[in-house]
Amino acid sequence: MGQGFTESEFMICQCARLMEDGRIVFIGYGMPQIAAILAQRLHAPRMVQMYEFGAVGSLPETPFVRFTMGGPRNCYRSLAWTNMNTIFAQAQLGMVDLGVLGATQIDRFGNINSTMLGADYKHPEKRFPGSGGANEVLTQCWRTVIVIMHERRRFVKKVDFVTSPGYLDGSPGARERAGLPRGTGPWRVVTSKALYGFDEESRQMTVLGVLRGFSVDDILKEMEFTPLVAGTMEQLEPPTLEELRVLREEIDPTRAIIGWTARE
Amino acid sequence: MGQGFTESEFMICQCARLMEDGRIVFIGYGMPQIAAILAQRLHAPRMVQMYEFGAVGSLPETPFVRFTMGGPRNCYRSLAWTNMNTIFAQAQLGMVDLGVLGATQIDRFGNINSTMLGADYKHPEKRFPGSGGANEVLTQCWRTVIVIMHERRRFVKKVDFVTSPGYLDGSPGARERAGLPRGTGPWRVVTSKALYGFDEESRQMTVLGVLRGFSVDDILKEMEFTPLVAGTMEQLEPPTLEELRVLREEIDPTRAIIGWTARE
Amino acid sequence: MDVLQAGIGEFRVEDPDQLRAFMRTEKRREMVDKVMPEAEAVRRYVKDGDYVSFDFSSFTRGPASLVREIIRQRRRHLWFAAKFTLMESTLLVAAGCLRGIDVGFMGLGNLLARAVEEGRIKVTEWTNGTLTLRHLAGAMGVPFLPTRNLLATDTLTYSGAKVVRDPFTERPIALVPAVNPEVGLVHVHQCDMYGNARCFGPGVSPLETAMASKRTIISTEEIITTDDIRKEPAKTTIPYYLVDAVVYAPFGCLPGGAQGMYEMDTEHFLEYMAASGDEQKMAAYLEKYIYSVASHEEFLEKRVGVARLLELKRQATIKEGYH
Amino acid sequence: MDVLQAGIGEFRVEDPDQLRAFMRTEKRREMVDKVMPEAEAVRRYVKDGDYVSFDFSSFTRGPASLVREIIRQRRRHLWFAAKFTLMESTLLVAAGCLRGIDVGFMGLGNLLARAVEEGRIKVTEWTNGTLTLRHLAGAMGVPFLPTRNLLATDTLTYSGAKVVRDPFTERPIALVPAVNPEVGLVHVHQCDMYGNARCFGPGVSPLETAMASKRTIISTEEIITTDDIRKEPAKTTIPYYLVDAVVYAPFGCLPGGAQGMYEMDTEHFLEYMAASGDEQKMAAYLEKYIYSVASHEEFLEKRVGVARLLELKRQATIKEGYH
Repeated sequence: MGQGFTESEFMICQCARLMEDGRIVFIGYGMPQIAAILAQRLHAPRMVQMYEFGAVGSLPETPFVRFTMGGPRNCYRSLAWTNMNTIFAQAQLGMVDLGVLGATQIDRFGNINSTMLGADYKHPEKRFPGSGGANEVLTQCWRTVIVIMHERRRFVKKVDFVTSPGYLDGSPGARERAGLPRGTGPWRVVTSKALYGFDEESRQMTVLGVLRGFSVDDILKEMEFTPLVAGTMEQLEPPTLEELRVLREEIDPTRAIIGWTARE
Repeated sequence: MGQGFTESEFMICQCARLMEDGRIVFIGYGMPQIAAILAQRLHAPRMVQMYEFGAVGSLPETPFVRFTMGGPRNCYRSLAWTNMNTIFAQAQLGMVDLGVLGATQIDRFGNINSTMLGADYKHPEKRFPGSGGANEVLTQCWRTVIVIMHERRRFVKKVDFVTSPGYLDGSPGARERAGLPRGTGPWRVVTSKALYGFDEESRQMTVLGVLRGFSVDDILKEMEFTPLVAGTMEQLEPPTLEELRVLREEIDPTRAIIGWTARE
Repeated sequence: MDVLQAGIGEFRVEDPDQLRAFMRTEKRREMVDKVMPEAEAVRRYVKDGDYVSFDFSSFTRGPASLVREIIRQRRRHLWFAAKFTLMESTLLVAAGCLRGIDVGFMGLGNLLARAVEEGRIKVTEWTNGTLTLRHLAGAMGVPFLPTRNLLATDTLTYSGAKVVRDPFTERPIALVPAVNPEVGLVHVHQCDMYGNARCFGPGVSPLETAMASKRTIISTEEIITTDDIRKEPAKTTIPYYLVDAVVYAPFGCLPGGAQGMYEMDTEHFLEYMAASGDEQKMAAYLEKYIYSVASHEEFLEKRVGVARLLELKRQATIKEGYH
Repeated sequence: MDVLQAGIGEFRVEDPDQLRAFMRTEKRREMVDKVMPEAEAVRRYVKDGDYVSFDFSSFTRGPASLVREIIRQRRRHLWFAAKFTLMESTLLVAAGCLRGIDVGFMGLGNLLARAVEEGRIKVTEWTNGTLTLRHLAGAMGVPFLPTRNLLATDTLTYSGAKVVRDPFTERPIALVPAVNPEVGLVHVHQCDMYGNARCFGPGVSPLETAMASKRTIISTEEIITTDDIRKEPAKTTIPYYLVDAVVYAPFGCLPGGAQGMYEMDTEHFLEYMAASGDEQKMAAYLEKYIYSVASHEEFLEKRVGVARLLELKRQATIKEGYH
């Protein structure tokens, strides 16, 4: 890659940019943790991190250490330490503004799969770890950001398995009819090249912006289905120097998560 | 009263005598608290007191102070401090061996009323505080002791209101059919003159013993219904000198609960 | 999953999605200073007709000063969750604040009994445990929770519970509906200005009450720094975003006690109990302790006094575990 | 309250009354010394075919030494609750201990994935939240709890949940069945010889797991006096009567960490991850860290060593709040 940043760095920055200050944000394992620290350091110092392991309002220590979520460095200086049932109860009550998740597959209505690939559940071609807390997040948080690599096999017409609910079949009120909380659902999809939202009416995935240097066509050819394209396209800026400095110097100096660019 | 002890003292001692060592015992407000302290001091040092306010395994400070249940003197040196939902969950799980309760009315099948008197719920002749935790106790504890004054108006054919479930209509398996936990129900009734159990077959209240100096007839004339009478009657001993010493000197020296005898 | 029986007591079903919408727009996510006088907290957040719940008891860590302020502001038609009250129900009824009571344990005194007997106060029957479970349901954002309590009793008949056949075991089980009070009142030992609050010692349901309630008013013995909160996150009972108002109210539990800080005022309780059976005596009690003083501070100054406060603090000799 | 949909995943319905009967006769009320070697605890309380649950994570305060002992004793046909595992599921599958897994989050590695793909391991789909909720149901002694999670997904289809129409709101809601594991494994920071146990820091569900489980094995960093327990009852996470065995297991979470005491061993994790995709490498890993050592103590002695233990202790610089 000839860019001055890695795909991971861009995705983390995009994700962080979507985290508003003064919000309660459910943080999933891995990349979302890094994005949350970045957001807190740059523009969202009063964002409240919430973890399924029970930490609320933590101010994670850096450098970030891999594998830590319930550990002392990630839960440092929390406002409260509680447990999983309490956290998901508060999400169900409507207290969590934003959730951030990874996924293996996604379809045009934002349904996500993190369970298995193949036509037959009983004989999966490939098995993945399963929902984790993803189902809760996509069910309960007011908005959910999904972070996914930009690969054709991941943007599919129909996911092999609906692990966590998007807009289902896209019909009006489909989530509400099923008993899911009103006004929730996938909000943004962050990839290594693009940013998507979902159309208010048709619930279809919609390209909102493309990383500078790429065209919409570049994006579409890496997708199995054709999304809508927003009337006004946003140009997504590469990571800024300040974002990269915080990522590389403060958060992940060993590059365990963000990786190295081809130049380095 | 010409006896060397008060009715309250006898009832407290009777109640304490029913508390076995090494058991988990749910303690209701008031007289059961005193009985539990007495039992712990005399024969049940390893009995574990449990309170709906969340204290488990407390060793209450004496002298006993009225009105205290969730307060520091009653919750002193507990093994755990938790909350009401946790306590009643543990009772529902089957962890509580014995419960001790007061009541306003009781019928031959051990159904108890602590809600209201009168034929019409909408227009009660007399209103009482309601269940409190009594319904939970009589539903969930393996055995329940009911403490009640020995008065005709309290031992009624049919309670005006079933606040907490005894053996219902006395038919075999009535509690189980209703969904109540198997093998539970009222176990003993302690009064100022007698001790009752419940017949294994007919579920009818059964006189097990009478305070020395009283006859079965003395007991029966103070009851609206006629209970069964056990084949072998137990003679209930008055409070021993040791029981009275602990009650009067250690637990309730101001006699706020146990009162004064006519002699004193 | 057939409904086998349905209680006929009065209760309200909350739409879980309307509740969520309220929580989204009305519960502030920013950490803002919420400290305000009790008069302002009650004026802002307690309206006529509200459902009001409190934690935890009349004797211990109860929000007595907030209850007095509600009476002082003469709120009307409230519905009160009497999880375990020996004083609040009577005071609120005597002051004409209540339309109804969820029972629990509704003590104490003939005045309250007569109000129910004469139909001036409505009641719905529950139990301490199921009323607290309803708060847990409200806190979880689910419309009901199952329990084996209540079954086969008149308590259930006059409650709002439903008996269904459990689809897993095919046996009867009771479902109690969630309660989401308009206002939850919780007295705490310590909190910061944003509402991150600590209760010490055992209790009924401080967190469930704060989560279930649309508005939560905290009264506190001490206000501490957020830095201190962050040093011991395990001690946080209630996080700030559930809290709408923080009222600084030292000795706010009187005549009850706050564990480790001051003991209950037994003399006051005896005075209250002597008045609790009689309308006129109770009117005098309300006048003396509530209407004739403008605030909790004036209550402490004029009706308790420094000597008594010091004596009740002195009596709180058991500190162990309350920190 | 009609059943609108029923998941087809494998799960077991526990009879609440049989559970109660077990709790009555098998859970000792007396405070007796329960300290025993890990080998004895596992021999006594973990049987082939059992459902096993643990708390809380592979990285933090997980009962790793107990999991290794189960493998060492070559238990078979277990069903494992993978609330959040990144190591245990793989180790247990590689060692041939498991018949099935409740998923949760079932990490990590291709070896585990292949076992599922080839049908050698059964799975029932849940989520971290609903699997934990099932433990809460089990802890409450109710057959199910309601949730809005799972709805409208294939996860629900392959779970054991049922969708019903809520009789209060007439809207669809999911019911998840209680789980009552035969064995719960919980690692704690401190406990007394009877099993009164303290966990410091946040967690998943230590109390729910101990309450729901028929047998609870505690492994602990430190054994303390009951007198100390009684001085701070608010710190007791699990009371003794829920506990069947206490295993003294300092550094018992390794390669995970115990908050405030020692950090996780990242190098060991990387070694594990390198082995987690390959049967032969994993066999070597199991041999090295489990079969070739007789006990946790020998594991520490021969496979970790004093220098590494001291280094991991040194790294645990954050003590704040973990006491």
